[in-house]
Amino acid sequence: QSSTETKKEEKVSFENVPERFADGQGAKIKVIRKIGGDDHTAQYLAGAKEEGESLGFQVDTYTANGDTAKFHDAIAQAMQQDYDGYIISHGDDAATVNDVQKLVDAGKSVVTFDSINDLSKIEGVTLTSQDDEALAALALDKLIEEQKGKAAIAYLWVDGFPPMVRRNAVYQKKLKENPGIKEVERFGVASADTSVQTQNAVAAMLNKYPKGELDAIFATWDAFAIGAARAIKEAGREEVKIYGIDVSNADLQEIHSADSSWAYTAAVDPKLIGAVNMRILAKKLAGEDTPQTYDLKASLISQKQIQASKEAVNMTNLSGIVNGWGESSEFEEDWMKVLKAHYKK
Amino acid sequence: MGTRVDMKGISIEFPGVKALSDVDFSVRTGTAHALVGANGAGKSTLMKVLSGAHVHYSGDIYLDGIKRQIRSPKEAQGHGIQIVYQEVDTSLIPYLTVGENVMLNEMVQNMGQKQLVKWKNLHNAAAQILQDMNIHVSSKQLVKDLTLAQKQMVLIARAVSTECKFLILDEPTAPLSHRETTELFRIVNELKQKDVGIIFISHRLPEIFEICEDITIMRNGEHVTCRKTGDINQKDVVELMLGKTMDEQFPEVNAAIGDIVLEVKGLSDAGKIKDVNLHLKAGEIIGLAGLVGAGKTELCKVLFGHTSIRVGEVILNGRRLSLKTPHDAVKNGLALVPEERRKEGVLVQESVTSNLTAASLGEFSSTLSFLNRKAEKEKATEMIASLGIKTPSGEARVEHLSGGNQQKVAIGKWLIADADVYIFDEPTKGVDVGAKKDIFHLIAKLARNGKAIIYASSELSEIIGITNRTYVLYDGSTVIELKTNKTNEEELLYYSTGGE
Amino acid sequence: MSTTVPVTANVKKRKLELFEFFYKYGTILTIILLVGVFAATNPSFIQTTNLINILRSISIVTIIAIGITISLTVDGFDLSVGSVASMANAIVISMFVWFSQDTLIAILAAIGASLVVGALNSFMIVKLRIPDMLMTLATMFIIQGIALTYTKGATVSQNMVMPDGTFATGLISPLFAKIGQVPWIIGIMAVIVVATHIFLTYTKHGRYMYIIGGNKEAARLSGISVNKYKVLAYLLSALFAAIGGIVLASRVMTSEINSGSPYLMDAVAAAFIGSSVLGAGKPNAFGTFVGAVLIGILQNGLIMMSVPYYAMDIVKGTVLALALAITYYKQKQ
Amino acid sequence: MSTTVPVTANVKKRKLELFEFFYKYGTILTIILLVGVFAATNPSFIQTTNLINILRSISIVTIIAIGITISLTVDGFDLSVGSVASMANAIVISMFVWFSQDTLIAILAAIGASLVVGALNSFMIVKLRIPDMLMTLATMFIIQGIALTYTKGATVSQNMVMPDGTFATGLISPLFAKIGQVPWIIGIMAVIVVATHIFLTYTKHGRYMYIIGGNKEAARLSGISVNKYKVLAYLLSALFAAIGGIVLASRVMTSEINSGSPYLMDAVAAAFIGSSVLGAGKPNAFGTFVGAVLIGILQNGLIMMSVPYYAMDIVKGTVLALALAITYYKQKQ
Ligand SMILES: Nc1ncnc2c1ncn2[C@@H]1O[C@H](COP(=O)(O)OP(=O)(O)OP(=O)(O)O)[C@@H](O)[C@H]1O
Ligand SMILES: Nc1ncnc2c1ncn2[C@@H]1O[C@H](COP(=O)(O)OP(=O)(O)OP(=O)(O)O)[C@@H](O)[C@H]1O
Ligand SMILES: [Mg+2]
Ligand SMILES: [Mg+2]
Repeated sequence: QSSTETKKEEKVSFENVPERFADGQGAKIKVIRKIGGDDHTAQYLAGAKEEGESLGFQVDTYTANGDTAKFHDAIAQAMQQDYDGYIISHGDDAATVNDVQKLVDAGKSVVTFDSINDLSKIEGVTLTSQDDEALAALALDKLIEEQKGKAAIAYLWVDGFPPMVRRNAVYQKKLKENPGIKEVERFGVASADTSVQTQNAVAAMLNKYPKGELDAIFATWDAFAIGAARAIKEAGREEVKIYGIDVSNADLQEIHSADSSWAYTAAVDPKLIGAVNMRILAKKLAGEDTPQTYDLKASLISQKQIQASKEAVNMTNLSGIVNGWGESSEFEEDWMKVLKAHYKK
Repeated sequence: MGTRVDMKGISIEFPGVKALSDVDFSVRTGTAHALVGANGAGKSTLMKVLSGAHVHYSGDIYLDGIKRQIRSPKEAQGHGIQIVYQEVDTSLIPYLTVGENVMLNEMVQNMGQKQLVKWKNLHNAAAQILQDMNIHVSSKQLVKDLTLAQKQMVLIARAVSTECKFLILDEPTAPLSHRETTELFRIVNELKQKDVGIIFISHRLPEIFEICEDITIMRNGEHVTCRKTGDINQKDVVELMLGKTMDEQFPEVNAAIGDIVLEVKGLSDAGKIKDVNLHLKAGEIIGLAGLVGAGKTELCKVLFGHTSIRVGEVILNGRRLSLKTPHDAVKNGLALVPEERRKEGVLVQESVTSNLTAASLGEFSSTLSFLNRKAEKEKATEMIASLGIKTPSGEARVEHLSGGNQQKVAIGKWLIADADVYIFDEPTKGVDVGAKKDIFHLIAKLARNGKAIIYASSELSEIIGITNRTYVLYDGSTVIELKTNKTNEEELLYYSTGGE
Repeated sequence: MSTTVPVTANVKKRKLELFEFFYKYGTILTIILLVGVFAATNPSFIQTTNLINILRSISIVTIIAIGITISLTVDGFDLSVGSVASMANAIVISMFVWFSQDTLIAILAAIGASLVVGALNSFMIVKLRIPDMLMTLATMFIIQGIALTYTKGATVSQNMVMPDGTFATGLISPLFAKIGQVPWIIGIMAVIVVATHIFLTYTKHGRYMYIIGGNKEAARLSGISVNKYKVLAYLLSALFAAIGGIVLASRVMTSEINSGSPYLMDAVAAAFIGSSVLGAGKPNAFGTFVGAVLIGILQNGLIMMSVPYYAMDIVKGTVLALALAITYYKQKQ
Repeated sequence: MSTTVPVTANVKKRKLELFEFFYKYGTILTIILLVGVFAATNPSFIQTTNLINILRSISIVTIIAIGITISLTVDGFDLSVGSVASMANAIVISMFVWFSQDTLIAILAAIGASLVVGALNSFMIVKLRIPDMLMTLATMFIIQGIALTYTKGATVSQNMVMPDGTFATGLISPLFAKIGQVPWIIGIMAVIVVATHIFLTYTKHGRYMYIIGGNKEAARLSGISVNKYKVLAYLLSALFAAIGGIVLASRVMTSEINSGSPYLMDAVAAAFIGSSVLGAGKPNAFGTFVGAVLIGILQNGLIMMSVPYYAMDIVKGTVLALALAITYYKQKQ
C-alpha cells in the first residue's frame, strides 16, 4: 500500500521497466560460492549484494569455504526456499551440473561464475568467467617483453582449480614459444595462509638463487604475488621482478610502496564480476535475452601507474588510474538505472 | 595332597633397584599362606611375577613340580592363579558399572565363542556375587562413585567370582574396617574349604595369625624364612621382617594440652555428614572412629574445605572460617593426609622431592617466586631420611615406590608444610609395622610441639593407642565422645555399630 | 518440625534430579529448542524434504565421526581420518576415470589403501608406543601428501586432461553415483550407526574396547589383548573414514584436493558432544549421531535464516558452548 | 663363569643406555641429521641468511605454540589460539587503519580483547567444568566468527574502501612495522621462549602448574588454588596467541581472513614434539622451541631441495613420524 504511494510521488517513470519490477515485486536472490576465506570472495559477494540491493532485490549470500559437499547442501536447501534466482560461483565439479539442472527444471534463473563448462549444456544458464587466458597472457607477455625474452624465472602456481589450469595452459604455451625463458623453480600451496607460506618459500628460494640467478617471478594468484613481494623486500632483492594475476586492496598497497618489486598485475575487478552477474540474473528474471557465456575483460595494472598517483590507490579509485577498470556498463539496461534511482535512499 | 606352586630363584630388577634377588616361595591349595615384610621388601613384586604382570624376571615357576611358563596375566589365569592388586586404581575401570567390573574376568576369560554380552544376566550374576559377600552396592552404579573400601570389595568379588586354584590378596584389608574384614575372612575360610590356596599379604599381623597356616617373611628383596604360624610369634615375625628388634609401637605422647584450637558446631554437608560437634585443643590428638562408610573421610574433607558446608560452623583459634577450597584451609593452617593416596595424596608422575615440597613451595621461593632448588632438595633429603622412605633417590618418580613408601611421601609433604591442625585419614594404611611406629612417633612429636591432631581410622587399636579423646561416628553424626584411657576396643565397636 | 525435614530434603532431591536431567538430556533439549526456533521462523524447516536435506548433509560427517568414536573408546584419537577420506575419494574416482575399473574394484581399492593406513597407525602406536594424537598427526600429513602426489595436486574428474595431453576416458558407473543419493546415503549412515552401536554395546569386543579405554592397565592384567583391540580400533576408524570418502566421492563425482579434511573438525565435535548424550559419559555411536544432528540442524537452520556467512561461526560456536554448558553444569557438591 | 655375568650385564646395560639416549635426544638428533642432509645437498642452506630465514619463519608458530604449551602444563588444551591470533591481527590492523590509533593503543586493544577470550575460556572450563578441548573448540568457532564479522569477511589494509564508500585514512605506524622484521621478530620469540622456560621451571607458579597437570585432585588437596592457575594458564595462552597475531600483523601489514588458523596445527605439533625433547616427558618451553625448529628446518630445506609442494607433506609427516619413532621406541621391558 505505502509503496505504491511513494511510487506516485516519484519523479522517475516506470514506463520501460519490466512488469515484475515495476510492480515493486522485487526478487529474492541467493548467491552461493564454493570457495571462501579470501578477499576475492568478499569483494565478489559485496559486488553482487550491492548491485542487487540497489535494484531493490533481497540478496542472501553463502560461502562453503571450499567444502564441496556443504556447497551442494546449500544449493539443495536453497532450492527448498522461495528464491527467484541463483548465482553459483566456483561450482567446478560435475555434481554442480545436476544441481543447476534441478534449479532450471524448477523454473529458476541461474547465472554461474568460474564453474564447470558442462553447464553450457543446460538451456538458459549463463556461464560467466574471468578471461583467464587473457589474464595470463597479459602478465606473461609483459614479463617476456621486459626481460627481453631471456630470464630465469620462478613459477608460483597451484594445480587443482579450473582457473589455475587455464592459466597454466597459457604459461606452458608461452614457455615453448620463448626458449629464453627458463623456469628454475616452482612452488604453490592453496591453504588458509597461502601468502605467508609463499613468503617463507620465496625467502628460501632467494637464498638458493643468489643475485643474477633469478630474474623474475610469475605469480598466478595475488596471494602468491604478495607473499613473494614481502619476501623480496625482506631479503633486499628488488632486482627480482614480480608479474602477477589478480588484485586486491592490500595488493595495491604493496605495489604502491616505493621498494616493491611487484611490477605488473593482470586482473578483473571482482566486485564488478559480482555486479555483472547480478545484472545478467536481473535480465533473466525480467524475461530478457541473455548470452550463454560471458567473459569479463582483463586489465593490466602497472606499478608505474600506481606509483604515479598522488593519492593512495585502492580498488575504487583504481578506475581513475587504469582505463576501463571497475566500470562496465555491460548489461546495465536503462530500466535498471530507473530502479536504482527509485531505490536510492 | 592338593596342588602346589613353587617359585624358585626369582630375581627381578628395575632401573636403579634390585627388587627381588633369588627368592623362593611355595604355597599349597587349601591353605592360607601369609607373605610379610616391610614396605618395599618386594612382596607385591613377587606376586606380580606369579600373576604374570612382570615378564622380565629370571627364575622358574613350578606347578605340581612341572616347570611352567608364566609371562603374561593370561597364562597365569590359565593356570588358575588370580590376584587382587594392592593399588585398587590399577585394576578398576572407573567409568564402567560395578557389575562389569565384578564380571570382568568372566567376560574376558569365559565367554568362549559367545559374542554378545547379555546385560541382564551379567547384572544378575554380579548382584548375586555381591549379595553372597554381603556387599551392599548396586551392580549398576559406576565404580568411580564408590568409596575406597567398596572398590576393594568389588575387586575381591571379581577375584572370587572366577574359578581359581590360587588367590593372591595383596593387602586387601588395608582399607577395610572390622566388619568388612570379618566378612572377608569368612570368604577366605570358605575358599579354603573349596581347596583354594590363598596368598595373603598384610601389615596387620594379628590377622595373619588368625587365618593363615604358613608364613613367609621377606626383607630387602630376599627370602628370610618360611614357617608354620603356630611355630612363631608376632614379636619374632616383626624382628625377622625388620632385621632388628622393635620396642613398643605406640609412643608416650605426653604433650601439654593447651587451649581450644578448633571447634566444630552443628556441621552438616550436602551428603552424609549430619550435625557433627567436636572440639580440639593444642597438643591434643583426637580420634575419629567408625565403620566403613560412617563418614570419617567425608568429615575430614569438609573440614579441609574440599566439600562444602551446608549448615554449621568451623571455628579456628576463635575465628569462624569460611572454607570454600582446600586452599583456604591450608592458608588457615590446616593439613590433610588423604585416604586415597594415589588419587589424592601423591603426584605419581613427579619426583619424590617435588611431592614432598608440593604443599610448601612458598617456603622455598624468593619474593619473585623463584624456587630455591637447593633448599628444596636439602629439605627433601632430610625428610626422606627421617621418615625412612625407601627410594633410589629424591629424583625417583613416586609411581615406582612401594605402596607404604608412597604413603610416607604423602605424610612427609605436610610435615614440611608447617600447619596448626593436622588431619590424618587412615595414615597407616598399607604401612609396615616399623614405619607405622615411625608415623606414630611423628604424630606424637607434632602434638608435643603444640599442634592439634585429628586421627581418623577404622583400626580401633590405633585409636586406642595414640589418641587422647575419641569421637565415634555413626551414619555421619558424632554419637559419642570418649576419653581414650577410659574406654576399650569393645566399647568403640559397640558405638560404631550404632550401639546395638 | 518433623514434617519440614522431608520437605526440604525433597526439594533438594528434586533439584539434584533436575540437574541430573539436564546433564543427561542437555544436548537433546538443545536440539529440540533449535528445531522449535527454526520452525517458528521458517515453516519450511520442518518439511520432509528439508529434514532429508539435513540427514543427507550430516551423513558423511557422521560416518567419519563414528570412526573417531571407535578410536576414542580405546582411549585413542585418530586425527588422520580427514586425510584418509580425501585419499579414498581420490582412489575411488581415479579407479573409474583413469583405469576404467568397475564399482566393486574401485571401492575395494579405496578401502584396501585405507586399511593399510590404519595398520600403519596402529603398528606405530602399539609397537613403538608413540602417543596416538602425535602419530595420527604425522599420518595425517603423510596421507595428505600421498593423496596430493597421487593426483598431482589436480582435481580428478571425468574427461579430465591427463599429463600427456590426452583425455581420461573412464566413466563413473551410474551404480556408484547412487551411493551418494537419497535414500542410499542416509541408509548407509543409519546402518553404520546402528551396527556400531550394537557392536560397542552388545558384543564382548565392544566391551573390551571400553574396558581398555577406561583403564588400559586393568585390561591388560585381566588378560585382554590390548594391542589386538587397539589395532582393530584403528582399522575400523580408517575403514569408516574410507567409507566417508567413498560416499563423498559419489556425492560430488570428482576428487578435489584435500576434500576430506574439512570433515575432521566437525566429526571431532560430533564425537565429543556425543560422549555426554544421555549421560553416557563415554564415546558412543548413538551419541555421536545425535552430535552430528545438532551440528547439521544448526548449519541448515542458519542458512535458512540467512545469517550472513561470516556470522555463522559465532552462532555455531555459541550453541555448541550452550549445549556443553547445560550438559556439564552440575551443582557444586 | 663369574666373569661372563658382568659382561652380558654390561652389554645389556649399555643397550639400555643407548635407548635412554635416543629417547632423550631423538628430536635433536633428527634435527642434526636433517641439517646435515640439507647442507650437503645445498650449501646455501647453512648460510646465516638462511638460518635467519628459518628462525623468522618459525617465530610466529613458536610464540603461539608456547601458549599451547602453557595450557598443556595444567592438563588443559587450548584449541582457540589460532582464531585468537586471527582476531588480534584484525584488531591491531583495524586500530591503525580504521581508527588512526597509535601503536600502543592498537597493541593494547588486541591484547585486551584476547584476554577477554582467555577469561571466557577459563570461566567456562573452571566454573561450568566443560572439558577443555570441547570448550576451546566452541570458542574457536565463536572467535573466528567474531573476527570475520568484525572485518565483514574482507582483508583489512591501508586505504581500503569502507562500507560507506569512503576510504580508510589511517596509516600503520612504521614503528609497528619493525616488530615483524629481523631482528625484532626473532628477539621477541627468544624472549618469550626464555621467559616461559624460566617461569615454568624456576618459579613456584610454574611448578604448581605442572603439579596440577600431574594430578588435579592431589594438587587441590595440597592447598593449591587449582582454579586460579587454570585461569592463569588460559590467560597466558590467549596472551601469547595475541602476541603471535600481532607479530603476524606486523609481518604482513594487512589482516587477512582467518590468518591465524593455519598456525594451530603446526603449533600443536611443535608443543607435542617438544614434550619429549631431552626426555622431559612433559610440555616445556624449550622443547616446544626445538619442535618448531624441526618443523621450520624441514619446511625450508624441502623448498631448497625443490621438492614438489604436494610431496612436501609426505616428507614432513615422515620425518615427524621418524622423530617420534626414535623418541618413543623403547626396548620392551
Ligand atoms: N615398576 C617399578 N619400577 C621401579 N621400581 C619398582 C617397580 N615396582 C617395584 N619397584 C621397587 O621394588 C621394590 C619392591 O616393591 P614392592 O611394591 O614389591 O614392595 P612391597 O613389599 O609390596 O611393599 P609395600 O608393603 O609397601 O606394598 C621397591 O623398592 C619399589 O620401589
Ligand atoms: N565419591 C562419592 N560418591 C558417592 N558417594 C560417596 C562418595 N564418597 C563417599 N560416599 C558416600 O558417603 C558415605 C561416607 O563415606 P566416607 O568415605 O566418608 O566413609 P568413611 O567413614 O571414611 O569410610 P571408609 O572406611 O570407607 O573410609 C558413604 O556412604 C559413601 O557411600
Ligand atoms: Mg606392596
Ligand atoms: Mg575413609
